[in-house]
Amino acid sequence: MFADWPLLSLVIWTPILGGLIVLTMGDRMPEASRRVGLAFAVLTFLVSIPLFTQFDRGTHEMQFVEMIPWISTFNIHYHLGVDGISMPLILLTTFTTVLVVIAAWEAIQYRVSQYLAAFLVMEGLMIGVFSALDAVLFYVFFEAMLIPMFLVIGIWGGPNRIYATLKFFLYTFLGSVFLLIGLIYLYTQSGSFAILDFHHLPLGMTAQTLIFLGMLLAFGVKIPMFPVHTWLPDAHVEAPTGGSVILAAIMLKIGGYGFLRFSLPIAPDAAMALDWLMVTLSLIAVVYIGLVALMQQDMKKLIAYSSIAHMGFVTLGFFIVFMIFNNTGSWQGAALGISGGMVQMISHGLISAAMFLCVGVLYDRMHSRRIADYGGVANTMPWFAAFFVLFAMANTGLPGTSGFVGEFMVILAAFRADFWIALLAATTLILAAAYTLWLVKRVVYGEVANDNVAKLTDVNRREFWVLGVLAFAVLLLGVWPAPLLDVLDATVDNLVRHIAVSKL
Amino acid sequence: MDTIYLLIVLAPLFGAIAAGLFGRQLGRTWAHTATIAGVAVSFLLSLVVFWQHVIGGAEVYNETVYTWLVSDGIRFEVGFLIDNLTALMMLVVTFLSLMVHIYTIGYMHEDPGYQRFFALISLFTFSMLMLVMANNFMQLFFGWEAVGLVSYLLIGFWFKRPTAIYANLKAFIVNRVGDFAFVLGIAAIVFYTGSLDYATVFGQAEGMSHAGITVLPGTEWSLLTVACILLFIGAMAKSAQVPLHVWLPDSMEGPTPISALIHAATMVTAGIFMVARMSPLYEFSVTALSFVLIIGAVTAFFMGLVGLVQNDIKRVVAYSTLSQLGYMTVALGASAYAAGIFHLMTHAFFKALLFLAAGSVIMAMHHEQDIRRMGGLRKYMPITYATALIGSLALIGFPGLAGFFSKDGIIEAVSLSEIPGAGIAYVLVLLGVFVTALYTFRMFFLVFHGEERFRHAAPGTDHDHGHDHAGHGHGLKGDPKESPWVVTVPLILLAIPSVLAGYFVGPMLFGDFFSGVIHVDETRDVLARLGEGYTGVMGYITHGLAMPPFWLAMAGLATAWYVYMKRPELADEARQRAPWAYDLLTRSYGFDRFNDVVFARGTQRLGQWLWRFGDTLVIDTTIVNGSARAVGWLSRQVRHVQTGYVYHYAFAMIIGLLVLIMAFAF
Amino acid sequence: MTFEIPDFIPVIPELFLLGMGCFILVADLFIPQARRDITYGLAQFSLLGALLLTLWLAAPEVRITMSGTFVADPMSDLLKSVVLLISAVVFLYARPYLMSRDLYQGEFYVLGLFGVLGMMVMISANSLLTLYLGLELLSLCLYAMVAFNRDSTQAAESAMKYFVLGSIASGVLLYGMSMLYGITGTLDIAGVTAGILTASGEFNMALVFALAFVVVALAFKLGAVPFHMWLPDVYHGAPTPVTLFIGTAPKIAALAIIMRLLVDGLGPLHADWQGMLLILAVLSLAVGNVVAIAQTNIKRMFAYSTISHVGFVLLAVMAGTTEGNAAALFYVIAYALMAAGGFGMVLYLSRQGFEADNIQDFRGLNERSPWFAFIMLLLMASMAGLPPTLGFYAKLAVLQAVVQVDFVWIAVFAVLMSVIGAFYYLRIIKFMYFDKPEDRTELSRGMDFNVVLSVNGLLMLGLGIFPGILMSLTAAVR
Amino acid sequence: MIPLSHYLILGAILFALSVTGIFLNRKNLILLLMCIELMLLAVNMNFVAFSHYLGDLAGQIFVFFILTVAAAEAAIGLAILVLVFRNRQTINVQDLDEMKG
Repeated sequence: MFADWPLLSLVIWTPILGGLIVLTMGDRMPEASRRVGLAFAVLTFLVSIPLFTQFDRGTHEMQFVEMIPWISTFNIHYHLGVDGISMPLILLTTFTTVLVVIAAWEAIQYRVSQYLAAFLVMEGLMIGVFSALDAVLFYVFFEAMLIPMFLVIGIWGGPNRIYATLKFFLYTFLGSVFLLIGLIYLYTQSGSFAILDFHHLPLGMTAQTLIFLGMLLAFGVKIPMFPVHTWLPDAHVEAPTGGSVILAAIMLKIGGYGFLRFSLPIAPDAAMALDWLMVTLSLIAVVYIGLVALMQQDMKKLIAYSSIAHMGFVTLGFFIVFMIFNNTGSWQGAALGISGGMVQMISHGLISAAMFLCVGVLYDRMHSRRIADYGGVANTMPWFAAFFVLFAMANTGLPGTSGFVGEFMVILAAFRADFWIALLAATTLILAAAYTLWLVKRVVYGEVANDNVAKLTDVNRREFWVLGVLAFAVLLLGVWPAPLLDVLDATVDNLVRHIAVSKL
Repeated sequence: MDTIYLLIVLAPLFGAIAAGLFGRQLGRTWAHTATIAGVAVSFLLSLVVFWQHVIGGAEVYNETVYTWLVSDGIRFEVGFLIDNLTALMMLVVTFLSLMVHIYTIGYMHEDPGYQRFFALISLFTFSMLMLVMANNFMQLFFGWEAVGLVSYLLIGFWFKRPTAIYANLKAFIVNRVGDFAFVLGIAAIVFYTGSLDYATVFGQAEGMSHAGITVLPGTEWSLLTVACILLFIGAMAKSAQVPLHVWLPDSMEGPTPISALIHAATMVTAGIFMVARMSPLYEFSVTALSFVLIIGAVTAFFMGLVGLVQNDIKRVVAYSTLSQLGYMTVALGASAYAAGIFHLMTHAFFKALLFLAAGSVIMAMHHEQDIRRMGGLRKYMPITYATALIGSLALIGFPGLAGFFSKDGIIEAVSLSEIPGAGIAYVLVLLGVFVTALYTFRMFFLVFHGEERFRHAAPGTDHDHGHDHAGHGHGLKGDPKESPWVVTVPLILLAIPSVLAGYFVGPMLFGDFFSGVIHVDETRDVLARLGEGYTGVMGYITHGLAMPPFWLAMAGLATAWYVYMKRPELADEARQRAPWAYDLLTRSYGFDRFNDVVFARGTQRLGQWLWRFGDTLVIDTTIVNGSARAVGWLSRQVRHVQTGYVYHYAFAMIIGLLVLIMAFAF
Repeated sequence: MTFEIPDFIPVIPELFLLGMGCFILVADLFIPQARRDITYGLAQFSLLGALLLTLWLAAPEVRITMSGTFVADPMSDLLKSVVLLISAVVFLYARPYLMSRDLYQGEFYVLGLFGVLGMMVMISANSLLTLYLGLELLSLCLYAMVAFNRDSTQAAESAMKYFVLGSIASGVLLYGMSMLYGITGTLDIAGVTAGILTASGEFNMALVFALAFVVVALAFKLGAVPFHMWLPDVYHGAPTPVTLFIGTAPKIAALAIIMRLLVDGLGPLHADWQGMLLILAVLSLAVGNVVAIAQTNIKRMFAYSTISHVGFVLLAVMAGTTEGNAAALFYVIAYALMAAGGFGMVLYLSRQGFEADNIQDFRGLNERSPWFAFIMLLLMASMAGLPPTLGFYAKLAVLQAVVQVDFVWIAVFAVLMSVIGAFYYLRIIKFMYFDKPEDRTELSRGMDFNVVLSVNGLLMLGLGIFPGILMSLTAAVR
Repeated sequence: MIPLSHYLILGAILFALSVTGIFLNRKNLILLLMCIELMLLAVNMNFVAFSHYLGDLAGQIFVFFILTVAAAEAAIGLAILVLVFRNRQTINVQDLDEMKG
């Protein structure tokens, strides 16, 4: 029944429209704004469900394609479509936004309508990023989404929010302009801004290398990779809970998505030549950032660093493929790495969202993110503690939770490339356990640390459901990842076949 | 058949979910009823399975029940492999779990986390069953980690106690070190075979042993050896072998029932089980076996020594567990897998018995755990006393009791083994026998015999461990009482197999119990050679009486009696004579301190340095903020060019004009 | 010798404006101060009338008249329309400010109208002479307008600077023209082109000399580094409505003469002026963006921002391709719209006795007026070149043109500089949204003002979502 | 007959003089205005010379326009000068530095 609906346009524009409606409601009726905002978030989620159910798992071709001429001067089209890589990310976006809107119910009291509008608009833009098949359209969504996030951190953020949000904005902006140059160059070569045309465009090695590096800057900042990661801890620490959730759950994924949609298929030879760089940076993210995370005093900062480390796994999975080929002479295992990276992205979206929401629950009560201010929370908030431990365990990659799936696949793939890479990657088992569980120990366990902790009340019904739904999702993906893999399969296989062919 | 297996696995899980999520609604009684019912179902069905396979000789069951995911041609599945080894493990696990469940009703009677506790031990049962019933590495790893999780949660069960939450973090991280290697081992196997399935992997073991991998530049090692050693490192953490044993003594911070179930009888033996299960792989790598053997022997002897100086009743038993796990490992290394598994089984019974007896004593002592403040409990707690005696005798290998058969089998097997390291291992396990008897009966005498020291106030020192919520440091008021029936019945039920389990020695060690399950290369099949002289149980006992282990055990027992009952001052004297030795042992060779200084604090320092120097100073301050500041500085400098004087402006224009002319006209 | 009556039809808008200017000049003398609205109305009528006439007379073919000194073509139609429209918007924005400061006088409108006339002549210049006359007409009007507030020392100072430097630029332009005339023997732009082609090789050095002079003068009019120095001081010192006027329409006219004289007239010398423009563009991008960061006066900041935008325009022109020229036109129109909105916001915040010319004055605007904070947000995003606003497509078009001629590294430099530039636009957003207001005076500027300013801001978004309209227009005229 | 180059050199010298005058003079605004006039005259010299040697009248017509514009320019320049003096009681070029940076 949805076959001829412009589903993608609906998913993009419904929340944006909702955001504008909420925005016009102003500050006079915050409760109504919340309800309308939630209604639109839920509606968007519902609209996005057919994308999953109607998705044809057997093909790597783009689906739900829409194409209208947009800027004829430059041969730019309003061209949308999804494949197995982008569709799950869209669902993750619509799902997370619902939770964010609910989580803001009591926590946000200042300028409610603007807050909700920012998130709804951002939702539409992020979905646009995932579904755009025209490079300019992609870039427009990619950049436009910075503005609402900039405002979210700047208006509803913590004390050092201005530094953090400017840093966030300029860092990402700096990265993305190089992407823009790369895209324009590709346009001058191909005469079209269609991403799929770029995939089949023959390019020389120098051009590929430069384009790859440009895109690396854009997506590497976004994802973020060492050494361009330092905006993330600051942004996370200062952002309001919802901002952190969206940032960690979805915005970072855009970097990973960009690698799959742009870097790998457009510049496969450069990616192959520079895979040492990517793998090294990924491993640094895993080990170095893991160690740094260990020493954080601030809960959000710790989770932010943990996000970077987990994203290191994603990039490792994506770029290990060439080393696998070099080592074994076959592409066997490449799809495992890429799929593993994708699963890790989805899983991290859920887990990091949950972790930030947990910190938000605490912050709303204590107005502190310092680990030292807590201790023995389990005594006063048993349900919260249960959720927190569950998500912490998921963060450490425990089998049965979603965190395990991707990590396991990537490690298996990495071993095909090199023993030492696999070894360094696997240190995440130890490091993630160390920093996450040490956090749990200091925050959740122990005697009640002070009077403030003693006064804490357990999660209320709304928080319970938000965390409960996430917990369910984390466990579901952990024990039943097959549907996700089914969706990915054809697309990832095609990607591997594509990058196996040199463009020179 | 599927249904039975599924039910065995899932029944405890349902119990756990019921007690865990709806514990408050169900209340205490229903919570423990639900979980016990779940485990009881598992146990009964395990009995059926055991009957079918072991007695009825049913075909090996190896089926996939659920495809978790398929990626890149590799199938990640959940499936069951049911053969004699599995059936045995299932029976041991469910039986012990059932006993502990029942026992817990009494032990945790007053605890506010009652339902949570039941939920967790049921969850543990589920995880352990998943582990032993796995037919593939994925599921094995799932169970492996899941038992680790439950262990973590249970060690930290009393999460208010700083020592407990320290211990559980330590346990999890040390286990993660093992899992780290374990996962790499799995990756190595998948690398070569492209499959996670046991049968497929075992089929390619030989080919894999010829495949090489370059780990260090210039050296090529057998891929199989690397994989086996990596897997064994995982087992070292789980089964607490030196140097990854450090978590186990600390894990005694958890409630006693789980010390019995998880940290003595089942989870810690997962490593032993795993190696036995992987025997078709290990048999192709003498290097790996040698490694296993030496690690095991070192653990068996040196951890036993540490047990001599412990004063906490649970820690004594814990070090004994370490030592016994060492014995099992030695058996594996000597290719006597069956002996290892046999010892695993007998040890599970008598060690669980000892732990539960210790728990019974602790309850009677109102959560006092220092054996120096016990004594003379024999007359107050007859059932506990009797069962503990059986357990202790079984532990030291008293002829006729379970431990005798299994331990003797191991020692004999090692004596026959010819792989590198077997000689030193033999010496170590022999000496270990003496040590085992010494520390076991030191504890036994101090607890049940002699002066009733529990009536005095606390000595005041050495009080690090064993204080619960219940009063500590006070003398006991009134006489200690025997524990209720929910405690004593499991003790009695465990005492029975502790005596009788040894009589399966014939089929298990020398018969065909494990045929088709455990593969041993003919040249190394020590048990087969041992079996040539086997004439039956009585012959085995008589033979054992003539062998050194028996005499060493007796010597240990006698020494314990002499030193701790007859001449108590001797112990102090020995301590004063060799303070360094005492010191070394009480610090358990300084492993903890080393780990603390080098790994824990070293990592923290490194992390701090990377953060402060790398992230904050170099990247953030210098590069990021530095470039922002540089632009700002530049901006402030360049704006001074705009002096405000119109002649400067004109001058700039003229210069610009001249530059353009110069640059392009000439 | 016969006397031919030239074809006046293409010149009708100019003639209309000229007539109306003269009429208002006289009529205003008889209008009392209280009825000054009549002058304002007449001025608006003249602009809109001229706009309608331009649109009505617009035709796709090239019409040359007045003995070959005047040309009307699609480009001139488009640019004149935009100039007239923007001037009308400027007059509208200016009114409340002028009214509250005793500056609400006929001279402002008369000078403004003659300035617009000058721009139209520049846009339609087909001879060095008309070009010069248009330029001077505009410049003289602007000098006077800068000094319009007679009691302001800053205004007098900046008028003086503007005048002196502007005159030098005129002199330099004339010197260049005289050499062109000497080499080619004609004042007609097409003739100049033909002359260069025949004279090439012979007078190469002299041509480059002449070219350098011409480029310098044109660069001065646009405000490219190092000929930009008048710009911050004039923007700063002039009354805000005049700054608004200087900052918008004249840039379009300046680009128009660049198109006429440099691109068309001196097209054969492209290889030479490409290098010159490249240097100027790079310097403008660097200096404009970097120095803007240190500014606290928003008018000065806009001045430096203008310089950086000029850098982009010059980059596009430098490409020398059709795409580049279209991109330059697109950029300059987009810029004029953005600048109109930006200064409009400054005027929106100003009131009697209070110049909102400090960046800090935007503090907490989101609390005072969420709607206009949003409008300013759009304007700033557009200036910074963030999608989905108009400014992004302007930059996109320019970068595309630059990359197409293989100046990839220049494009990289340009975007790097715009990242620096983004910082000071963001700072304004920061003041509006993240800070609390100190001044909570009621903000209201009348319906017409609010509506036009809103439309101006929303145009950033509207043209950002549908940039194709404007883009195909500019592409069609080049 | 005086060759064209002499006129051109004279024009160039005049132009250079005027430019030099503009940025060397730091005292008097009036001098500045005079320099500007001189600059225009230098250009006129060029135009007239070219016109004569090319035998084309357009150059001389241009000169007339330049002269007219120069007059207008002088008027406006002096008016601004008056304004400056009225506001500051000085016509010192060096004092015009209120706005900078």
